[in-house]
Amino acid sequence: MYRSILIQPEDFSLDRALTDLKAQSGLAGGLCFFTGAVRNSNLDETVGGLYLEHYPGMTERQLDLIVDEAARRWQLHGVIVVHRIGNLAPGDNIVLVAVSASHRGEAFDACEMIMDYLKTNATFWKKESIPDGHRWIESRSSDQVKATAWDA
Amino acid sequence: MYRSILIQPEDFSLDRALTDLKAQSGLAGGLCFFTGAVRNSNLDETVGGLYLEHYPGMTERQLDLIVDEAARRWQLHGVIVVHRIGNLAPGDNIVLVAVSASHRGEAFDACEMIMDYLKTNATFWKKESIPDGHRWIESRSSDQVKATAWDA
Amino acid sequence: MGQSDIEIMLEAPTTVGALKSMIKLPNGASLSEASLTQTIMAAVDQEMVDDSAMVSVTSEVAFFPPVTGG
Amino acid sequence: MGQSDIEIMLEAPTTVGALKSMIKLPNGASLSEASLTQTIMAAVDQEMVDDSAMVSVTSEVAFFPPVTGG
Repeated sequence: MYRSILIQPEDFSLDRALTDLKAQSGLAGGLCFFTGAVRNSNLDETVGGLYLEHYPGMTERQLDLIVDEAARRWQLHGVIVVHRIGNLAPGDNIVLVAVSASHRGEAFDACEMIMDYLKTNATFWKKESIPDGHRWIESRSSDQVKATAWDA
Repeated sequence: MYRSILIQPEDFSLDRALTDLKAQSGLAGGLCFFTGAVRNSNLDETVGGLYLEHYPGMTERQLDLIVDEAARRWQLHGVIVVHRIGNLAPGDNIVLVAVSASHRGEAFDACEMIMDYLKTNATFWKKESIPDGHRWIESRSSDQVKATAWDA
Repeated sequence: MGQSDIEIMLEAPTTVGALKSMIKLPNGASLSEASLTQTIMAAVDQEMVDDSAMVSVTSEVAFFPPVTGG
Repeated sequence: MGQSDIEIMLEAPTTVGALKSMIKLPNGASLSEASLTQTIMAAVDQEMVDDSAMVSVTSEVAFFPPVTGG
């Protein structure tokens, strides 16, 4: 299975991910993509921007383990994960998860599981700019529930 | 909710769909995309290409009803469906379903439901070129099962 | 789909099932006979229907093989 | 995350929990005291662990607040 895991300040392209998955992983019939973007409000406050940090080395390894787990559960042709770090503005892309598989159900499930794990099990930290200053964001309890549901 | 439904011979761009959804439907946090591509084999035969037909007027209206149903079930910001027709080669894109929502779970579910309905409930016909000539493809029984599962 | 447009003048409303028996395929069999061995779907005025659906004298009726998108 | 790197010389292997009580925050409280009111996660050699995990004399240990990606 082809895999590419990147943590970078730069933006990404979905079209390029589509081309890469097709080129690297044969002619898979189903490709699922998820993109998370910076919202302009959160918990009833206006968000002016987001600052993202990671734990170099450890975060990459965790993403690798998450992709391993997806590859163990489903027949996948390729997985691409790109996670941005640094300063981002509302509307900016944060994360891309792209999965190709022969069957679309597997592409959907793997893409969603990777996202759910990434929300709770990867060492990223997010600082939001709000009118009063800034605040660090914790993962929501709903995210914990979603991630745990895959283990059931 | 923003919606765009297109049936066209031309290819599509995921990056453009992402930009459109962000511009038209506010700053949704979660965007899910599915792309189906022509495989180079099916039912143990090499596939040289695909020819796609639709029922002008009726097909567009059916896609509209499918999107209505997704919008009734989930809180969505925008939906884009692009389905290609005409002659396509292995590796070519066939269909794009793009959904934006505040919560990623809703984007995933709506995107998958639209795809499942589209496989069985929209008047598209596919003719495959195989070594012996060509054959019309029927939806798989697994597709019928998936589409019906949403009604449970 | 290998079938062309035909116009059938109806003197009164009928059903999709009845219409199927009026339409002959190139091999001489009617559509209702053909539907015993293969799936033939029908739409009246661009809405998917079954054999019991009514066809008015101005309806657009379409018969086609199983569909699959995506 | 508002905390800098520190080096602690261990004479013998210990646990993450014991290490937490050795580290003082600017306000004078130890990390183990702080962890009563807030979530403090730990990693040893870049692997997520709990307080019972062993720390060798050459380990890289990190303490951090709850994480959230995506």
